[in-house]
Amino acid sequence: MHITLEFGGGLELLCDSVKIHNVDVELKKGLEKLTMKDLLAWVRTNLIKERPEMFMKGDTVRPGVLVLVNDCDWELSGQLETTLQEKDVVVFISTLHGG
Amino acid sequence: MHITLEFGGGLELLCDSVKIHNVDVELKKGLEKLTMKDLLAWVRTNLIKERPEMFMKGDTVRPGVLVLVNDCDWELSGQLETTLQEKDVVVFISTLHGG
Amino acid sequence: GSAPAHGLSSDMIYRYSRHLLLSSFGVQGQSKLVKSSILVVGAGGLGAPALMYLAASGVGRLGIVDHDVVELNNMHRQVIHTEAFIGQPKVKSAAAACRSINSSIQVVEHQEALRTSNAIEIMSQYDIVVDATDNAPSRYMISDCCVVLGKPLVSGAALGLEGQLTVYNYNGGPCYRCLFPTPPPATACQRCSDNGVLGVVPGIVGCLQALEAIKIASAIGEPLSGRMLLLDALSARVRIVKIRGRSIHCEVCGENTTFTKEQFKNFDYENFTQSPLSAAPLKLNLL
Amino acid sequence: GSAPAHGLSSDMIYRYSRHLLLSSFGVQGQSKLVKSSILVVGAGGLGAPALMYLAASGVGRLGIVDHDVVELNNMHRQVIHTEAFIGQPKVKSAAAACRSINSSIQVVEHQEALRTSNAIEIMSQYDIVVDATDNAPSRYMISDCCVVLGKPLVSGAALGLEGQLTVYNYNGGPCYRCLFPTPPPATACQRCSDNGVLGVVPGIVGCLQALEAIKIASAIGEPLSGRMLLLDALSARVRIVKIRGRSIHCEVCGENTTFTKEQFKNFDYENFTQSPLSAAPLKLNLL
Ligand SMILES: [Zn+2]
Ligand SMILES: [Zn+2]
Repeated sequence: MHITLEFGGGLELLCDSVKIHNVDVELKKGLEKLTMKDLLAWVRTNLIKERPEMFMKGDTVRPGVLVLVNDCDWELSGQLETTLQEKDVVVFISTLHGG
Repeated sequence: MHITLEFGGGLELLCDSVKIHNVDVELKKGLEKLTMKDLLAWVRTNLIKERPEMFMKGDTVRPGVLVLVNDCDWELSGQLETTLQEKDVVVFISTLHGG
Repeated sequence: GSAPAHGLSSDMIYRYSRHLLLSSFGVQGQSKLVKSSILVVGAGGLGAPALMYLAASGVGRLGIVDHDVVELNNMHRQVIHTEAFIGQPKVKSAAAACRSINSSIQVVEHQEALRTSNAIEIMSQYDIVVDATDNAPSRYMISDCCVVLGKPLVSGAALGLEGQLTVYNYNGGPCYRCLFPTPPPATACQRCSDNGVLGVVPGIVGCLQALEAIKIASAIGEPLSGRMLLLDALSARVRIVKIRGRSIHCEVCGENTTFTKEQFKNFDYENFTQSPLSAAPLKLNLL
Repeated sequence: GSAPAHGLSSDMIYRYSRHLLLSSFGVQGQSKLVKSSILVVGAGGLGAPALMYLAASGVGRLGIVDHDVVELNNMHRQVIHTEAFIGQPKVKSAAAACRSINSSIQVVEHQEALRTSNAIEIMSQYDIVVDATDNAPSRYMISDCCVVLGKPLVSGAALGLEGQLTVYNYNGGPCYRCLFPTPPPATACQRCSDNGVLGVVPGIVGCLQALEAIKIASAIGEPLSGRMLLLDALSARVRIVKIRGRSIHCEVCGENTTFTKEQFKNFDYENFTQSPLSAAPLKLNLL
């Protein structure tokens, strides 16, 4: 499944400072859908090059990271249970505090 | 066919100051596609309430109006010949000169 | 004779004529703005443009809170301050600039750090709060205090080449804690002083904060509540995303909250976020 | 000893430390900025923030063109000017403000209207041009002159509660005439002076113009060329759209163009657009 992943607010530093990743995520055998839970595990394994604790805590993102599926907070679509569609755009962005 | 139309840069004043119009445009009998040329005629008839010369000149938009189909200049998709799809977003925006 | 109901003198009518001409703003919008009061917390990178545009627009009473002094390494982004004010309190410098732009408004100087001990007293004097601070504990503290006092909060942030903006606690919308119930690890709380910021990025965000505060004060348009603006200056991209609404489980604004003014006063935000309210001095060893 | 290759004094290293800390900007970006020159045409609503942020950021030579004087009814949006300068030339007022923010840069005052007779001489002294004017003939004139001289043009506009921004004539991208080969009818050319503008809207656009000029001068990121940013302040929406590229048929920058400096000097932009280069005084009869 083709997904566009974007990292911002400093999270791009965890994946070679590349902000936009166009990726193909294979569905696990026997499964027909890809959830955000599956995607997070995939990102953790395939994209995060350093300090994974700055991206995840337990099986979800660390506090202070907003997750957006097609420009919409994943809280509104079921968080980890959100089902992804072909060509979805998923954004991980760390909240900023500077001024 | 369901189309979202947006007017900006002052053009909304020609349609009761409403910027966003969600409309259903019926295809002409015998035709299978809707082009920008058809849509302009439809807008001219159904939405423009005053000073149509501020919106169109001849069978196209007047100079100084940008037309965007799904956030892309219609010059890149064939101008009047652009074929529209269900749920397309068409923006008409007048260029501003103020500062 | 009695003053007209719109409260605008003939000087004001001339000064704000371009606002009055606007059909979607007009006399009514300006009149509301002149009667409104706005507090800007922080006279730094975000506060600089926010304060200048709020002063220029005619906000009736404009408060500034800051405890810092102007330094040369602020000047690349804090355009409200001039070199002549280096070493002077930022509040004094910013207030002088606001008054020089618009002598018809009231500018109030709060030359102190905002803390749980003074936040309620200061913030309760204003209709709207603009968070232009630079650290996580201040952001939690200001949002919590806005919830306790029932004030809308225009929140901006900038770091590096990115900016973020939203309106909290407005008209039933979410508060900062609804979005971020648990503070991020202290190592994720980067500051401009440690990580750098392109000066014009907080400029853009601060202007957008002024816009949202003006919209709320004058009751025009749709404020950026329940939505967040994300700016990526390097690629010139702007994303406006839909965020969650008020959380019924929120510890501060939720249905079963017991968070009171008293609890606010005793809450330890530095301990909660494991991060200090004031930035440490810069250690630059680049070249 | 000889100066370091980056051209930054120790004072500059301290002043710009938050820029130098940025990995995507750094010493290289600052060094390019300090060696660059930028001309801002118009010290009004767009020019005010653009000039302040360009000065603060450390552009080496900053030029200002304007023939107008500061008026009280400019103050709601032209935050670079203070009440003390009412009646004084905007160029003098803006230059004084830029110098007070950053005494280490060179600020050049061009106290005159930009016209075909002086545009080539003035604009050829700068690397980048920022169009912060308020009328259609000036926009055509500035773009054409940028094409003739091969300069990138950062173009912003604001009216009412809307703003527009793009970069013309950059790296093979389109010029103003590629987009608008035929001028709009004069009745469509609204000015702030006739139709009003919310002061902070040109503030946002002017900051974005400064950002794009800084990106071009320091060779970082992706400038907004071939794209246009559309801001709707009332609904807090931003759209960044893809626009056409350079037109091979463009009369000024196209393949078979014969547009020369000589033709530029003789071109009548007021007649072409049926619109004057300078705004008429405001006639306000609102209340
Ligand atoms: Zn809450
Ligand atoms: Zn061209």
